[in-house]
Amino acid sequence: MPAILLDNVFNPWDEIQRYQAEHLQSGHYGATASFVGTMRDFNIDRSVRHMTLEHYPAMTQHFLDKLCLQCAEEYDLDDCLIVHRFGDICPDEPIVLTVAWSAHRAQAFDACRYLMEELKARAPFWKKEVTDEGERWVHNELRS
Amino acid sequence: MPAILLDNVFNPWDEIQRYQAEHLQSGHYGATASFVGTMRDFNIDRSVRHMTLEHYPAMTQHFLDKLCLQCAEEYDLDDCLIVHRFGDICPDEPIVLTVAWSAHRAQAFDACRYLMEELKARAPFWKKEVTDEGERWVHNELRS
Amino acid sequence: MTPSPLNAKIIPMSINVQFFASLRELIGKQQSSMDYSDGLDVSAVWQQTSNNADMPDNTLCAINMEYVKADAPVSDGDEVAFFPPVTGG
Amino acid sequence: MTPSPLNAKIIPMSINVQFFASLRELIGKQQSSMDYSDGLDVSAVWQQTSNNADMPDNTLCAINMEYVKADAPVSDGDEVAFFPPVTGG
Repeated sequence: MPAILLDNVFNPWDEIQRYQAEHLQSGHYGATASFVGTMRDFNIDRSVRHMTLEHYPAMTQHFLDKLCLQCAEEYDLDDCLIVHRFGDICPDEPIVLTVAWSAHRAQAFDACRYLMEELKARAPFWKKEVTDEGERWVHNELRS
Repeated sequence: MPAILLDNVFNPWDEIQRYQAEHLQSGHYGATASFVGTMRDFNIDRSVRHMTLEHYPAMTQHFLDKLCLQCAEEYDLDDCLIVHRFGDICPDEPIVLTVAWSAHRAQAFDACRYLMEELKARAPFWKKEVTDEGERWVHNELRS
Repeated sequence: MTPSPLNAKIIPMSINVQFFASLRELIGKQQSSMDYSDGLDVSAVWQQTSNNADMPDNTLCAINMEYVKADAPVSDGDEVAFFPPVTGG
Repeated sequence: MTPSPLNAKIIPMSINVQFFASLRELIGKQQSSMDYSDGLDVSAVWQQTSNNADMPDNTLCAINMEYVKADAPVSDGDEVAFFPPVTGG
């Protein structure tokens, strides 16, 4: 149940398939819930050209590793996975992937969402957007 | 926002990618929540060899089409997708895929789950399992 | 709602009846049909097509692909379906 | 917890300080270091390394990759980090 930090474009659906083929036991899990966060080309009222995602590498990795372990135990998962970009990101590129594999769908849904909510609330990443009117740090998002 | 009924094995991750490439507008959606239900090789206490999924073709299609439309409107989605197998299914094969694309993650998560809960509760499908001890109709699942 | 064309009064239509899953096995057939008559409801359709089987308590009913209750009125040409609780997904 | 080897008493370690995102820009540096002294807490580390900037109200603090409050005690050799509310995902 790893957390993977990447500085390059990734294909979330390929990541799920690869991880599943390598780590999940056939016929055992019945429920796979996943979430992909993608960079939009608008945020609030300005047009966003691209974005830089700063992070605190050692703490980010440590935080996400712990989150995966704790989530897998709490929700009785077969496995879970987090993939997160950092660095320069362009519109339409995936930023984050969370996946939870479980025998039952309620646990898979709950766990996948828990991974995202904890990550958004506490993982040390900071977005800086480059808009038509200049750069700006993104502040705490009131909207989900 | 279609519902697709298939009598053959499908790859849910390829379905998502294909649908997304053909129907979603780049840079517009920020959140993609998906769920895949896969056939397990055990259910309750018996070993399941394979399963036949009976359905009521015209009503199933009609029900799922309406569900997609209603869900997309209620949760303000960019789009949503349901793919569901029928016929003979073997362990480890995907049975169902639900996907919701939205600008915001709360709507995507809620909508994806709503699609699954409504489908499980009301879409006219019936599972018959072939176990080591013979055939049996699956009854309403108490566990999710 | 729409007025029937004249020949619909002359050529009687029938009710198409479908049984699924364990009810198909209980009744011993997938499909049946019966003549329409005034005042027909879904439970009367069951009685006339089910080979005298009692309708199981949890039976679900549909007319023309929409869920209805057992006392829903049936119209000429309707497709009426009976099936057990669903187990898809 | 583990007893320090003898030479740890002789060679003083230092506190490694990290600033991220808007705090990095506010302070004007990513990294700083300072000598350890007894009774040091996180807010004292800020005071000694922040070029006299006030700590913004919503500042988050970590010691050795774990979140702590501003009055948490700092130990010799710790990495202390300051950053604004997070905006990942």
